[in-house]
Amino acid sequence: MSIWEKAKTLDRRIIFLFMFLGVGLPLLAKIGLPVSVTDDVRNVYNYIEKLEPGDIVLVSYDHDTGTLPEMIPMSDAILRHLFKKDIRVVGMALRAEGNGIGRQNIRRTSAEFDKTEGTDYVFLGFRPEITAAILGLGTSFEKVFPKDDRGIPVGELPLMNEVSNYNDVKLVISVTDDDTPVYWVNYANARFKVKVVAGLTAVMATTFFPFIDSGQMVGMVAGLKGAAEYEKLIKTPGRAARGMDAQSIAHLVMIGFIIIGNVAFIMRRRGK
Amino acid sequence: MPLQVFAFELYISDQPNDDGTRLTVEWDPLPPDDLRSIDPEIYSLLRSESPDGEFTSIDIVSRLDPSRRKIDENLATGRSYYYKLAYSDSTISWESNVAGPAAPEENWYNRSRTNVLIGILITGAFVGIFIILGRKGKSLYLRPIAGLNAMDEAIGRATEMGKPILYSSGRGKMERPASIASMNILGSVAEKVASYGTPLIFPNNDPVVTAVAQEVAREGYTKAGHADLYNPDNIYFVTDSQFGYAAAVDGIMMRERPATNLFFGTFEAESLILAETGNSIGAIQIAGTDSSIQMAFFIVACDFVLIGEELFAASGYLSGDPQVVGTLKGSDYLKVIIIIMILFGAVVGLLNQEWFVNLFLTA
Amino acid sequence: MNSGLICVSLFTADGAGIWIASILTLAIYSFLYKDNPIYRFSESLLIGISVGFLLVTTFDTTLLPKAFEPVGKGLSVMFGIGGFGSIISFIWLLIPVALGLLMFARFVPKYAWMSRVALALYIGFGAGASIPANMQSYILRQIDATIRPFLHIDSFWSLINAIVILAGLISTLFYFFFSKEQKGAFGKITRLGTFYLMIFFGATFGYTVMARISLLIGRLTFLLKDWLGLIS
Amino acid sequence: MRRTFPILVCFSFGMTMLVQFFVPSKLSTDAYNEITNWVQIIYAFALIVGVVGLLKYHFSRVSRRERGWFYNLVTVASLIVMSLLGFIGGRGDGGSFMWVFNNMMAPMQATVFSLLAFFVASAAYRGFLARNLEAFLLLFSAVMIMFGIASVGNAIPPFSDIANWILINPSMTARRGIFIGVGLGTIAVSLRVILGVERTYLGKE
Repeated sequence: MSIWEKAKTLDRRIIFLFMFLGVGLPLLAKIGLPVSVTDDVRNVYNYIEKLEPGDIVLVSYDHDTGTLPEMIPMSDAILRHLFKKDIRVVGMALRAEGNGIGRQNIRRTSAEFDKTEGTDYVFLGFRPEITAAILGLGTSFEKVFPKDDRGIPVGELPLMNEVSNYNDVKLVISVTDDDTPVYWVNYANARFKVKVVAGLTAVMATTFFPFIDSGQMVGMVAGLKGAAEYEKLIKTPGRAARGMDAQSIAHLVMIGFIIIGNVAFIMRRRGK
Repeated sequence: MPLQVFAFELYISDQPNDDGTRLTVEWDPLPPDDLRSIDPEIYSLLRSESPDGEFTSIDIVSRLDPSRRKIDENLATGRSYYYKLAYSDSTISWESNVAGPAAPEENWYNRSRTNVLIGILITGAFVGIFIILGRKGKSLYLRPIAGLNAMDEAIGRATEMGKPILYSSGRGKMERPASIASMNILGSVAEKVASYGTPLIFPNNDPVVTAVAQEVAREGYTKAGHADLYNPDNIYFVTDSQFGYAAAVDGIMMRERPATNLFFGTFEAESLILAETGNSIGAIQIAGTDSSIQMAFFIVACDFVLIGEELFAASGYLSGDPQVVGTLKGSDYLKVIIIIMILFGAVVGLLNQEWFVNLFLTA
Repeated sequence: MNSGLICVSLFTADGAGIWIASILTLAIYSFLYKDNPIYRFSESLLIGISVGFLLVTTFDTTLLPKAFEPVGKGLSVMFGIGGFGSIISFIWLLIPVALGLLMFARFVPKYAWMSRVALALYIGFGAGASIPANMQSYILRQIDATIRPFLHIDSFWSLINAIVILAGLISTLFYFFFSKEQKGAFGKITRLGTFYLMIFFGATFGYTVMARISLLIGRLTFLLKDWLGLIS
Repeated sequence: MRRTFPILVCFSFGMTMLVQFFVPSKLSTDAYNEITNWVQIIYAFALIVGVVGLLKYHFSRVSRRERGWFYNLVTVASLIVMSLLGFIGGRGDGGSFMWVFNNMMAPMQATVFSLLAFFVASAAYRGFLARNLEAFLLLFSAVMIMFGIASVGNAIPPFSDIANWILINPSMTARRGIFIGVGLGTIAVSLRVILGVERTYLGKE
């Protein structure tokens, strides 16, 4: 039996093995395939890069656990950038599930930079009623969030003494899997002129192009690819870069097998 | 700060086509002349049940809202309501004229769905006429469908090899027409299988499907004169968990080694898990589904696939029931009508006749 | 951070959970090599657990609040206050429960046909609801979406695209004709239809691959990171 | 009677749902809610019937000591344990019912789902052979999309542009054709069922 005949009845477990390695190895060892950075992501990076140490940024976790794998690499990358630049972070959530996600996310990344809760960052917790909460923050953070996530009155938190409304915040970042950034743009940006950035799932990206064109949003980071771009900009490749590597390699493995299959098919035909 | 009332009108109207619980509030472009210097971002919309009564805030209105309208819900049918718009800050307290009264009305026909009604009447007429023609015994030509032609061969092969046939209707609940179509196919398959004495295994993902499938299969066996061969234990509810079901059917394939796999119904992501495992055991596989995405996976992994409407036509092909075959002819005429509509629509569209395109607009 | 091979303790509720989840994950993957007792065990386990899960949630979210509680309340009202009206409303409550109970008639061959009443209701409901829904979203909306672009033809390319779409839709519809032989000129059109269908099937397959690989990335990340601690 | 009455029930509920779609009044929405409620209740009872059947099936295999009876026992035991955990301990967060869900059921389901990553590869290897023009188009559009949308090719404009063009033009229009066909087929089946022409689902007399 010729090698081309063998290819016809190739044991599919060989394909499985290659797929397994194609996904597993890039996760274990950094490969760092080239990632091209889009303008939308670069604008976000540049804006944060221009902020001064000590400036305050509001990060809102507006997504559920279902989209966690796509969102977390993104929040990680952006938070690392903020903490590295000694920018102070106020965290909150507009979704119940976002509360637990945000709390863990901020505590974990802040620990990498030895930040202290209360002075370098706070996590305020979850508020329902998106519109009311976003508008309320324009008047008073304390009215919307009298206590932080741990139950400590915000008056006792040094950081929160410097934040009374959007005027004290340089940027709002909404990490979300739906159209919550539309509310941030329509209420926080339009009324209180605070800058807005969206961290999005890949499928939501197209919804927000008009807002970027109109200048209502600084930029956006979309999907695993956007997170990988951000990781490249802050020069700390992490989970997203690995995930993208794994995606690309797995695709190449598949395309490789399709080519082998077709070459074998053509050779078999010629042999006849 | 003094309260100032300015001439700014709100327009209240009954929300059409509803159960009488909604009113529509519309307004002129914001800001009103007198607030031009401030140009507020946000106004509040207030409602009351009497013009002088207490108004309560029901919603906020953004200057930027391009629709310039809000729909107020959960109102009482027939009761009168009044509305006004308000804005206040440290320098000014502004209110619009009171608008109203307006009362939500209950409707008995949804006008926005007239095109759906006409579509159904036309479809119903064609289907009905051809059912009647079919009853009169008018025989019709049907083009061959490879997947259905292969059915006999696939069943025969299992018989020769002395192996069972595996049937699956996927994830579809019984109320889905695709599941009903699947049950019709099952009926014909059961009848054939019974006459050959080949076992038919059908693990289910839905308990109602189980109930129906057992009836259908028993009927098929009885028709073939082999009621004794029918084994209800072979048609059973496994679990409604999507991937629990996929894992179970995979396991059944590995252990029972069916020679033929038939996948007819609504499938989701499990389609390829089943079809690839089926392929690895060398089974002949015929599939048909109403899910356009899963058709792609079946096309790649199965031997024969009924594409789209072919699934719904299958019972006519297999049973030969002239009434069902008749409706297939009716459906062909409907396709002609749709094609004419599309061609005509393209031409009048180029001539910018939006009214024609809007005939097909659905809410 | 612990960089050793195994960083999760087996002796906490969370740690034990990660261990069990990891072992079960590997058990399922063993199927890729071949069917084996470990896979079969986890498969049986998954079936049992998932049916138990379904049973409990259906009881809590449907049977209790929609059947048992209303009937219980109806009973107490009827015996407490009485009156003709409460008897009527109680009977009304009983109808769906009675229909549900008819399903059990299957176990008694003589009365098995009665369960068909419930099935007929169920199927009639689905058939009736699907007719307008399909007319609306599968037929009218698709026609609308096909011809609307012709209102906004502003360039040569938009015309080409609109024609590509038009030709595709018409030829695919012709492909579905049942009462005409696919021969001659008609056969050429239906063949064009199959070309379009193949492009769609290929594109759908290709587009889904990314999401499927993400699932594997998710599971492997769980194994390598949460369980083995190999990725920091 | 045994056959006519169910057909009558099917017809009347089918017509009610059909008419209901066009009538927005309160009576109509109430009827809609009531019927969907009934359907859910019937489903719940059917589920119990299904579970009884399932237990019967597994028990009979265990008691007859059929090949692999141990696995039937595993299914029955885990079903009973899971139900007890839920009925006694409740479905609250932090309870053992949810613990089993989070650490056993959810990961196993996710893993079975992820088998697809392997199966798309093996199916593609076997199925994407350029045997004829149709098969070539299938192969071509799959590879273009895979390469141009999701992986390295996304950064190379001609690939991503071609991929996007395929997605929103020829691919989408074929899908529309399928939709219209499925729509017509669905409506025809539904009408046949409501009118009692198609009555296989009722089984025998």
